[in-house]
Amino acid sequence: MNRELESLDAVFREMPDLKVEHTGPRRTRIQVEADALPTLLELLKGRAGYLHLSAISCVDWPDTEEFELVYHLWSYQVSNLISAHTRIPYDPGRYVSVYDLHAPAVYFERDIHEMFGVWFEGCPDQEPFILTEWQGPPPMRKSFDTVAYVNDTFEWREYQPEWANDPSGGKG
Amino acid sequence: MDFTHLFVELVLMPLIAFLVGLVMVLMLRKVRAKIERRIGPPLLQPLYDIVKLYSKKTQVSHGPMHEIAMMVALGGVIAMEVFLPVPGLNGLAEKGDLIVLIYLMMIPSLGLALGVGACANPNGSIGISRALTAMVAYDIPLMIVVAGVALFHGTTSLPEIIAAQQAGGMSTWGIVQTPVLALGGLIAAYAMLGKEPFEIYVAPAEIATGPMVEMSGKFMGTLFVMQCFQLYAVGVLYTTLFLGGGEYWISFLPKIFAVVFIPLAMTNVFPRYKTEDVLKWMWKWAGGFALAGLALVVMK
Amino acid sequence: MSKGSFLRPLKALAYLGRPAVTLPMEPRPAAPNYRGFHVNDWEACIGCGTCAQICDNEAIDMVDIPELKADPLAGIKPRRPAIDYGRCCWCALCVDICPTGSISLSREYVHVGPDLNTYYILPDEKGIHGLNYPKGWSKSPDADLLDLKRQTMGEMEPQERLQSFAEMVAGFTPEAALMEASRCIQCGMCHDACPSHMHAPEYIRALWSGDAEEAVRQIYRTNPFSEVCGRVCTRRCEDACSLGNRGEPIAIRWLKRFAMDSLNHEQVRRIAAEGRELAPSGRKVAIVGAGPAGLTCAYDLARQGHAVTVFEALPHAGGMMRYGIPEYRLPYDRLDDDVDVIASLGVEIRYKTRVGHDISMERLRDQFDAVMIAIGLHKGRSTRVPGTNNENVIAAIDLLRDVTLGVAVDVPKKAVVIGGGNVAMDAARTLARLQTRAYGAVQVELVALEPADAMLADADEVREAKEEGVVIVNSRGPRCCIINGERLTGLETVRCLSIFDNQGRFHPLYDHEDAQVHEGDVVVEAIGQMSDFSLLGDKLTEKLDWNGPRPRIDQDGRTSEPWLWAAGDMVEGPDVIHAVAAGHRAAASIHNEIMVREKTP
Amino acid sequence: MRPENYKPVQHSASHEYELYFGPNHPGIEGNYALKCVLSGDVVQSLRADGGYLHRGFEKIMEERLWIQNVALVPRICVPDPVPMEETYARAVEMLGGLEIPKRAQWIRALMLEASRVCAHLFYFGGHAATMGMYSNMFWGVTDRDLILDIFEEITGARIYHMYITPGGVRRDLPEGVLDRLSKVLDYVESRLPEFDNLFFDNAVVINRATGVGTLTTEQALSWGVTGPNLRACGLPFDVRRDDPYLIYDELDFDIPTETAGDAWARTLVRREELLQSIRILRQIIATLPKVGGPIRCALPNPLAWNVPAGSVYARTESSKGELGFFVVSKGGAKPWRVHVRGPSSMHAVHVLERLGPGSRLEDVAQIMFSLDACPPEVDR
Amino acid sequence: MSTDPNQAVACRTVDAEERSLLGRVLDRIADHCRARSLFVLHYCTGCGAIELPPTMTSRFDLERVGMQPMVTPRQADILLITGYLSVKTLKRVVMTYEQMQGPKYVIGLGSCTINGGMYWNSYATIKLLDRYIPVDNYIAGCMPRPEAIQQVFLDLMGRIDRGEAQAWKDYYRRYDWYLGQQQQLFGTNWQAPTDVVGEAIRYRLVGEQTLGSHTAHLERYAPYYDQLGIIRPEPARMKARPQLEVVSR
Repeated sequence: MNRELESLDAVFREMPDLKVEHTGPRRTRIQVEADALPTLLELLKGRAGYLHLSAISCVDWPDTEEFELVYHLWSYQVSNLISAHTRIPYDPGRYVSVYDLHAPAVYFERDIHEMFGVWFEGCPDQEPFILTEWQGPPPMRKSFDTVAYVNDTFEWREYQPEWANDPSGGKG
Repeated sequence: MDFTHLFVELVLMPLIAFLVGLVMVLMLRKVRAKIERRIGPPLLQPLYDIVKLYSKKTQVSHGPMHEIAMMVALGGVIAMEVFLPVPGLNGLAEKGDLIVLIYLMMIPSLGLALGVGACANPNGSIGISRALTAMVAYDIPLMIVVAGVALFHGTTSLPEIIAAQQAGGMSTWGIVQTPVLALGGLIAAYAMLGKEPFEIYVAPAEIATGPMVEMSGKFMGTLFVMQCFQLYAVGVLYTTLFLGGGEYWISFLPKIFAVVFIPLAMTNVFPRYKTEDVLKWMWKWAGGFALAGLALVVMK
Repeated sequence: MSKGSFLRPLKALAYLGRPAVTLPMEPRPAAPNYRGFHVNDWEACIGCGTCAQICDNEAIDMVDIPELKADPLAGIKPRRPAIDYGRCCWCALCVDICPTGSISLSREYVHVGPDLNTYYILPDEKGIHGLNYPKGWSKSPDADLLDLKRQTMGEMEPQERLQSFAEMVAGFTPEAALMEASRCIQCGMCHDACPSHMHAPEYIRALWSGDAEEAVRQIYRTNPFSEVCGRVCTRRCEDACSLGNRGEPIAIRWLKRFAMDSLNHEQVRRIAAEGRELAPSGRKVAIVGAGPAGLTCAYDLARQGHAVTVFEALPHAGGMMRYGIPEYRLPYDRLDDDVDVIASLGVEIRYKTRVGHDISMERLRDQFDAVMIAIGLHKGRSTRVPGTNNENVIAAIDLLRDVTLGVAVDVPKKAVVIGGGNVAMDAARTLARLQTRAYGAVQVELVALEPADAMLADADEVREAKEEGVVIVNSRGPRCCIINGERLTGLETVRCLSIFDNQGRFHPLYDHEDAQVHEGDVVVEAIGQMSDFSLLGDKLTEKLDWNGPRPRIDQDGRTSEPWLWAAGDMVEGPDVIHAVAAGHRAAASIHNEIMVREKTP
Repeated sequence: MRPENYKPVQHSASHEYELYFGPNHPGIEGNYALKCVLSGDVVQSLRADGGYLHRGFEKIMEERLWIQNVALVPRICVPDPVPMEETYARAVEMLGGLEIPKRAQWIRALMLEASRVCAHLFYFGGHAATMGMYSNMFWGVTDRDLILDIFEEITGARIYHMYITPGGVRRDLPEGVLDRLSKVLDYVESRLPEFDNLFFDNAVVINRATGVGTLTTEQALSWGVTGPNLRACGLPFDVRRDDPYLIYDELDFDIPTETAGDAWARTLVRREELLQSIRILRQIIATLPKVGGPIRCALPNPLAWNVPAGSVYARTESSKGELGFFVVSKGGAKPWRVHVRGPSSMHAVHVLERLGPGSRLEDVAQIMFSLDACPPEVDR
Repeated sequence: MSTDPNQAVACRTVDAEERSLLGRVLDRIADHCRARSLFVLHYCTGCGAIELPPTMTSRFDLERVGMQPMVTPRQADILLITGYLSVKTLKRVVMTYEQMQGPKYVIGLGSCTINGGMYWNSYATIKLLDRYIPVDNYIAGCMPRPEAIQQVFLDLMGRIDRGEAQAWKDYYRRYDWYLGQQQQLFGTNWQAPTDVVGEAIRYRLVGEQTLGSHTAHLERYAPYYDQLGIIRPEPARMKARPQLEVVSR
């Protein structure tokens, strides 16, 4: 395990701006600048066998008007999961696709585009998938208030149960 | 034979066919239920289904062709029944023969094809093209089997074939005299019933039940009725050709049920083949047995 | 790879001869902890609404049931949960969080039909269809969602406590306070039970979210004596707390103290001044007595812009809070902070001014738009058994006052205290401290009429008193003081068989055979206090309507004289938080009255 | 439609035609759609269309308390809900630094493996049904029901257990349930030869399923295939062994693989996994009575529970593949963000769209079922 | 031409009260058979579908009361809404429902169909099923277990046998109202392929709300106003959909 993590450290040495943190068994968190992320993924894939892109997650941070993109990569070789965190600003809300490195990225990028409205340059498929019949804004953004939307769009059932006439049912 | 007698037979024979067919449908479902380890439908279930379907209050129709074709198909199966002799009732069996019967048997499929074509549902179209392919698959072995039987008995008249088989008790039955031919015929009959593994046209998981996809209400009811007739027809035909036909109902009915029971039971343990596998399999095995049987007959 | 077989599948045909596995049509009985429809024991349910809060889907509504009786002091609200089966997801979080364990799920699971009104039910113990199905998922002690244990708090050891009058409890650490605050389920029972209706759920929630300032703001909405009430409140809230049904109630009092301790005095002053009326109204109000009722009233009126003058006979403000409560329970500087906050709003306090002596009531009536008296209960009652006229038989309240005033007290080597209430405990424990200081040993005996399980004093007080070496003798009534010559040598008591008669009146029965002597140089009587109404003067005393020993007041605290209000212990009996509540009521009434009345020339 | 209004649809002259698979189609698992372009019987292109089961889980989870989400998560994947509960709970535990009692860990492993047995039994039925063999489905579903009975006994519910919560489990095991589970396992094992006769040794089944939807090892790796589908391509990767959680490193089990990578290999892998799960369950049954202690760790009042800020990615091996929960807390009473990486999200969209072209119409349903693609976890 | 559409149009079915004795007997027989032969549409719209395989298969075998799954809406009698419905699915459900042949029955499974259930605050699912299609029966549960589902079927069978389950007629008689509810979600240009008003006229199921201001949005129904002698109202003004911030993609 240690020897394998050393090969990982070699990767990290090549990219001095990384903030690396081992957060638990087989978990590593990396904070990386947006422009350095593709290089990092490439290095990880080439040097340490991070072949499996487990997921790409997007987090909305309205305070700083940023999206945080998190790339979860698993190495079958090192048995370690790296979560690479990077942030991109709301405006313009664009980022590069990593489809050429990891084919599964297309699904996650499509999903993030649909749910957050981030555009991925070079992603071959960003058509709506789930929300084909949705007119509103990307719903996963914090600015979209689902409860308000629901109350505005739908009605609630108004029950007239029998017990409403005599709630105590003689128990009072 | 006077005309009134014939008329009574013409009414009675389809009616019997229908009633026996209902019981066969019940058997089909009960056998299936048994193998699937459950209880299965109540006794009158096939009837309930048909009455319900005919009493639907709204009916969707896809144009005149849809309706006419379904009547043609139903007419085809009913006509088939009056050419199949049963104990005490010969109907038109003496007028027509095996060749007529074989042609009549194609009418339902063709009628269905017309009707489904009118629905313009792609699943239906694929289904019906598969159904016609299946027909090609089983018709050729069937033709060979029929030819073999005709050659063996030297006649195409069904009453005569029956008479020949009943001449010497069980030993003169087709299945004893021409066992290879009978085996080929059984496989063809199996395929004719359209049961797995040869059921390729009603494939829910593939083409959403194929030809039936647009059939509702009375059309669906018609299909249910046709199924009764079809089960009965296959049973009677095979019994007639190989099991000595019918002398008394008491011995005839078990025979036709036994014939139908074999595919109805076996279907539950097989999935369906692909279309081309059905063709290959039928031609290879059913066709092979039929040809071998024919050869044996010819050699005799 | 195997090509498979055509024959082996045919073995399955054997099932034609095997029985079916189908179950009968009737619904099976469900598993013992099945999550079916709700049942609710109406007797146990307290209407706290926690189930409605935890519900994922807002499926639970609390329905008011007018026929049920509200009992805020016991923490019972007259409402019961109704469940919407158009929302419920049968997660049973409501069961696992229910503070009383009244709600549970039955093993009934079939409810069908097109009438949607039947899908909204008010469950009782019989279940949705009244079929009395057995209970399914119900409360399990090993998986309670509520945290039923209180956070512990630092406290001095008894020996250390006896050395001085220093405050004995340490207050919560921030971590403990956060954990304690997080235990709250926000049911609001405490709010209803509190005489002053303090916003306890709100300030606890504020503490939980780390906002002590907001907590203090919520506290000051209803109580200017937060430092005091954070330490010595009788805490009706904790008696009503829903968590107390099966566990330890939230330490609401200590959380209040924690909130006050987290802020410095300047911040508190600023918060107290928020929203005060800056333009003077031109009305003047006189308040007699700088105790909790008087000062609360002064605080409210001052915030509304009135000029308030408080007359206090003693040298310091606080009344019974200062002169009745020993310092180890309530440090004087804390009380001073509270008083200072009130004074900072412009309240003038005239110390050592005894009304009726230095200034008459009539003068007050003429000079002010309204007058309120809140003079408290500063006279000790006596048992009046033989020998109590001895000079070494003293009232507890006098003892406590003298200790506070710094008057030199002759510390007895052995003392007997009569009484089973908190004042008796205070007296006994004060004596214990004095004895420790003077002689290094505690010899205090406390004689209570009540049996051990029915003591009037708080259980904590009793426990702490025992820890400090006070000997508590239960179920004994005093018969006489034993006087040897002029010298008091002890108290003779008899066993008390019962305290109240059938009608619930005070009428103790004694077993005179069973007598016992308690040796003591001093006997301290702590059986109750009364007010000294001499300040009213004869004419006013004559004019007022009386309710027994107390002036009759209406619900706003107004006496039969339209210019005079009365509040606090003197009309309601001893309790700080009641006095605060009464002060608020009187202030509101005074404000309404004087704002419509012409200004006094 | 009335006959007189009927107008036949005019198709342009082309050998290609479009066929919709779903959303209402028996060849579709769940509520999902595939738009196929066919030429003859051969699929030219295949496009997945999801969202029919979209409930906006990730959004509404942000609206609910940490504990309330316990009720929400199992609903993400209907056929195999336990891994959802487990992964969410573990993510919250990792965020909050909670130590789960040993007994709870064993109970959770028991639930997970029993759920895997359920899911695989269901899978055999589903796979057979796509080929028109329903007996197997009836058998599989019926035998699965016996395990659901055990679930009901343990958790009080058949499908949505809502049993695993952050910190442990909600109730201890009822008396005698391990014996009953053991009997059910005996029964399931005794049923396997029957399944073998009917299904796994059936010449027609093997004929239908071999060579269908074949994935090469390289494709599987680069397309992000996980779980049994990956193991059917010869890669012995299993989160339970390579990234162990709970007490899986104390258990003894094998990771079955096949090399063919087709639908049949995927089914065979699952058959073997079923046996392995039973083996694991037997170990758990043997060990659990010896593991005492509480069933959950002390938790704050759920109504006022602030989970410390941070982010974690928790993974579980579900019956369908790698399940991931990325949970972000801002230190509040509700999650700030929960991202669910359903194992099927890869299989049902990405992989299916690539396996489709070139396959036969009759195999489309089979490919989807053999990938065990579960639409609800795609749509979320 | 009479203005009462139910008198004017040739018909195949007549309401029970108008029928002859023979007709009533036939109706009774038909209802008897209908109640004993129910085909359930094989359509899983939500979670509850996971309990249907057990319900239909060997352990709880529903074929013993004459039920079986059917693949296409044309043949099915029962449309089971197995829980929540996303708006996207609702569209397909309405289409499916309109394709089914009357008498047809809808059963709402579980909380979600009644008042939004678990997903009450989800932007993606509908809350009240009976706003969009008429519902014959409900069942409480989330999800209901197989035995409970059996009971809802038995309950429905009883109702059919007694001739009570007539909700499907309501869809024709109040089509305008249902369409209006659908339009609120799908927009005013929404229309399913089925000519519901035409069918209503054909089967003498025209009610006061068959045509109205919502059907007025759709040109295909324009001729029917004349045919029924009703003045075509102004198209209904729909409640403005919440103004959503439109984000460029």
